[in-house]
Amino acid sequence: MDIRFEEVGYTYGKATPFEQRALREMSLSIPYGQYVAVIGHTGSGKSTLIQMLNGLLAPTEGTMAIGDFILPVKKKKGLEVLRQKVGLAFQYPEYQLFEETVRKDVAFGLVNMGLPTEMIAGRADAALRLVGLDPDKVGEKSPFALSGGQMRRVALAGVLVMDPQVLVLDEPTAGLDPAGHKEILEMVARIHRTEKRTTVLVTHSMEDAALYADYLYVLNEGQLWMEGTPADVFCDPKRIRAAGLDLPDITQFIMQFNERLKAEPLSIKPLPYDIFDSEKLANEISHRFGRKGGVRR
Amino acid sequence: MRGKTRRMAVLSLLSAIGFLLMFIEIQLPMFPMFLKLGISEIPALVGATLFGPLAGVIVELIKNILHGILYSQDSMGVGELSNFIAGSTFVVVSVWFMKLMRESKLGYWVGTITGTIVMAAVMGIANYFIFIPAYGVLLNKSVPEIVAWSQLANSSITSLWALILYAVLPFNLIKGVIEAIITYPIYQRLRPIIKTVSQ
Amino acid sequence: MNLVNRVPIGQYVPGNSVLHRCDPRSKLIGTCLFLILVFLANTPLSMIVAALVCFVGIGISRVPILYVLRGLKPALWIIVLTALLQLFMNEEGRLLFTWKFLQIHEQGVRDAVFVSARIILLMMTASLLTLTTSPIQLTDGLESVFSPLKRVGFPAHELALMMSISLRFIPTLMEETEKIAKAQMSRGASFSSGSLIKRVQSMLPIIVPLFVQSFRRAEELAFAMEARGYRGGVGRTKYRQLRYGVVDVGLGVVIMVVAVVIIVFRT
Amino acid sequence: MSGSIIIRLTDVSFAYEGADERAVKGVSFEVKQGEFLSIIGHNGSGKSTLAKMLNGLLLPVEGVVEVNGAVTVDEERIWDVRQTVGMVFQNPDNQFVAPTVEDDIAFGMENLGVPPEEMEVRIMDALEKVHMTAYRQAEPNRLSGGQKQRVAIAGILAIRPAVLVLDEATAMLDPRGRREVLDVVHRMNRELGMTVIQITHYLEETLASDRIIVIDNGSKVGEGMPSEVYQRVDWLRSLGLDVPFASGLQDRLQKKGLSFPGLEMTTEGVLDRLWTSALKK
Ligand SMILES: Nc1ncnc2c1ncn2[C@@H]1O[C@H](COP(=O)(O)OP(=O)(O)OP(=O)(O)O)[C@@H](O)[C@H]1O
Ligand SMILES: Nc1ncnc2c1ncn2[C@@H]1O[C@H](COP(=O)(O)OP(=O)(O)OP(=O)(O)O)[C@@H](O)[C@H]1O
Ligand SMILES: [Mg+2]
Ligand SMILES: [Mg+2]
Repeated sequence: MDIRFEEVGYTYGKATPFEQRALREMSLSIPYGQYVAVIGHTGSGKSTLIQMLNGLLAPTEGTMAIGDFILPVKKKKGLEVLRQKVGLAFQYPEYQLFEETVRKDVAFGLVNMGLPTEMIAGRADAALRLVGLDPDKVGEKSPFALSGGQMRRVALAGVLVMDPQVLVLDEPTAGLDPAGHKEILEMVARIHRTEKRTTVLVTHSMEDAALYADYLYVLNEGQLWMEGTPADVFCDPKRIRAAGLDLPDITQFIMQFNERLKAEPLSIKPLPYDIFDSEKLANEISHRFGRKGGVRR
Repeated sequence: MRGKTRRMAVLSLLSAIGFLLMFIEIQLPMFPMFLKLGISEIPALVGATLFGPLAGVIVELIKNILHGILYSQDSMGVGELSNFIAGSTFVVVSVWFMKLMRESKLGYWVGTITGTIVMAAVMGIANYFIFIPAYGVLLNKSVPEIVAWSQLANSSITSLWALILYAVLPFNLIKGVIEAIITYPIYQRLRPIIKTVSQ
Repeated sequence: MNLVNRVPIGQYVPGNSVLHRCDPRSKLIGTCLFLILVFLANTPLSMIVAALVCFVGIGISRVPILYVLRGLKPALWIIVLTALLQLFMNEEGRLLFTWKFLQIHEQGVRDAVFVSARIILLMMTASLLTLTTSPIQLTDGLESVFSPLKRVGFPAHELALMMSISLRFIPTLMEETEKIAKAQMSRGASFSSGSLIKRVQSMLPIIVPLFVQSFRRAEELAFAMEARGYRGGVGRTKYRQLRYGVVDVGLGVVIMVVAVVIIVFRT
Repeated sequence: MSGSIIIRLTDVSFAYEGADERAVKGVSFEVKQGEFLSIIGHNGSGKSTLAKMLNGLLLPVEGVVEVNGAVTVDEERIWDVRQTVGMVFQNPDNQFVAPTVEDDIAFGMENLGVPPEEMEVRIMDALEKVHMTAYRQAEPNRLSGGQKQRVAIAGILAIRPAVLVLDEATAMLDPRGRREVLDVVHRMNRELGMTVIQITHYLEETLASDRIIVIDNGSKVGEGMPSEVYQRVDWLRSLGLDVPFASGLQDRLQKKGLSFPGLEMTTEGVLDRLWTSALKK
């Protein structure tokens, strides 16, 4: 399931007075198994882009390939299969819960696939476990009786249950407290590692993008503005800021550190820019400043 | 106080949903063009279940006034007026019976069927006294002339009451029953949720 | 943000014409009176006078005529049907045309033309009201027109406020509906196949969340309203003040003249 | 005037109907005029419930909330209380009452019976303060989240409250919108001396506050200046919270044996410390 965009563009309300070009000339390719993050300011086209990934929107210009699927398609027939393979979780996915019980809601996608009943229950429970919920405890509850964080998990389980090869998440942590935020992203990372699928994360948090993704796409005004590994992307603060974004705190720190080092030299090496984990950073620093490694003047 | 503001907010949003649902009406094949079926009575039904019959009437009223305000020329208010009369009667009677029968499933059917019958009767009366005479004035025709026309289509129509009996009543009965049927699954599903709101 | 959102609901065309500047109350009452007059007009002359007034109205409103005509589309069939009825069912006057059992008489043609003209005129007038008056103004106008009834317990303020809240939330709910529909489609839902019952059932995944969300919104909205001191209509002032002006007097005079003409020439 | 106590909570508790547990349990604190106070706590810890008691939207089942000397349970004074304590909520869509920006800002003043001519002036004034003058006639669905929240703030400013409560007002915004809103709020605090009580999950947003209150499971479990509160890293993490970047880094460095007396809230501060320690050697 490699993903390739060739000169893809999307215009809302084409040929109406309300025409709005949301994406233009976008060429990219995401190899299977990669964890990518899409970042960009409000209205830069992130949501538009990810809706194209499962055929909710068909490109109005250019073509794209997702595995064997070529879009735009002539007939709508194949789209259901594409949507099984590309699981898409929108922002605040808990707002789409509707079934009487958690189990039923999680199973909704499977029912739509026409799977036999025996298989459905097992897979729904497995998906619940995957998101860290106990199916025996919450399975028969109404989804509306759960806490916000639990609802979010149920909704994510409803996407994971289809066993998608590409998992697309639009700001999955919006509104959660720091612990919940971390838990969800760690969970996604764990699923990515164990299931070896493609993961696409849309986020406003530079920290999360840098920490979790292998590769970043930066959108600006509907265009692909930058791409590359987090270290590549974030070593160009000017360009990032021009897109209305900022550097992760950790990168800002490293930059200031290295500038300080230039201004007030110590006999230590500058910090590398590819650190996005605080623990690693602390290690590097303590190496340089610690008693044993020690700073010599 | 708190209760009143909340009630207003809930009814406003229900009216907005009702307004939107007016746009997904289904045209039944083989029926006259004005027999449209829809589920736009659901918000009023929900409102009435939550806060009593008058709330249902308010939702119907707002929904129709908004439709009239935004799309006045569609029917110059006639469509809205008849939708309001029909919808309110249906909702008020249905919910009254549902409450009487303690919101059981049977209560739903007894309620909506009675609601349909009463609604059809009220619409018959409204047509007799308002809509058909008004249509006559619009066409520059007297009521007997309209009756005479209708007689050509169906020879048993010999008076205005007969016209209503043969045309208006069956019409509304069919519409009411079908709407009760298609509304059922949705209303049943919303009921547990309504309970959590009414607390 | 999405498409539905960008396409305005309703037909209001913003502008600054004389008609736009009229007080919504006089437009509401004026339109009603005018509609009644057109109903009553039953001679060609009075119809022509009414039509003239209507067309002058459209002219000075500066609303593109296309918008006015577009408003006629939904009722096209009613006009055609009524015209045909008149055409074939009338047996007065000279026989003009026969084919099989169909006969057209002179009076039928006359009536068909007359009645079609009347319907079109009615619709255009009604259109003109919504084309030149924003929904907010109309709500304010309605509140003001019905506020004398407050004394007998009619909740004019509450209804007007609820209407304005509904109005404000319609685009939001449309957007939300689209979002929910997309989310469910991502889970393999399809919305357009099978019998009527099946089709309605397939709407459950959209309608249930829509209601659940609306209840949440209402809850928060009520808190937000009370946090800003909302306590019903008593002691409340209004930001939008309605004032009659010269334009409104003019409108009144025009309606009066039309009324006199139509009533005098009525047969 | 600055420094006098404007809000006082004494042993305040709240229980939702039908809930087994109290959402707020015996919370007491005072808020001084002109203060910038932040409240943090995990999801469901009772922050919003607490906030709604500050202006009498919810009334305590036990304890007393006093605003400017008036208790919120006093029905006679409740409207004074609401005028004193303005509140902005999380979802920018659900607090926009009217169909346009100006009507929405007018809503609060209409409720207070402000004369229309006066409203005109106050609307312009409020719009200027939140930098939204160009959007006076705009409809809400044409505004971004950040713009809607600024309109919500303008609607509060127009009723001239002494206290502004923000219940996760930035939670649904992107970084830019968040910054826009925070800039406005801090300016109100600095220039007009408005008291601000802010609830947030973005801990970086609390760094510039005078005081932070930590809520856990309905109880107040901590209180202090940012530099005091964010010293207790492990404790905060155990409450489902975290600490801002600089504090977290210092904590890790300390655990690796680098000595760090006190706590620096900014990266510059951390660098200073590092350099001083290196130069001392
Ligand atoms: N349904 C729609 N109709 C018309 N224009 C739209 C629609 N949806 C989005 N747009 C416009 O397309 C552009 C891209 O929007 P998109 O939602 O993809 O941005 P985004 O990067 O996801 O923003 P956010 O961070 O706010 O979610 C914006 O200018 C937006 O206003
Ligand atoms: N209307 C309500 N009815 C019953 N229980 C409620 C209601 N609102 C909140 N609660 C419960 O009260 C507790 C506190 O909720 P509250 O909304 O005050 O938390 P919060 O700290 O604001 O959380 P968040 O960070 O998610 O906004 C939670 O356990 C919640 O489930
Ligand atoms: Mg988006
Ligand atoms: Mg909260």
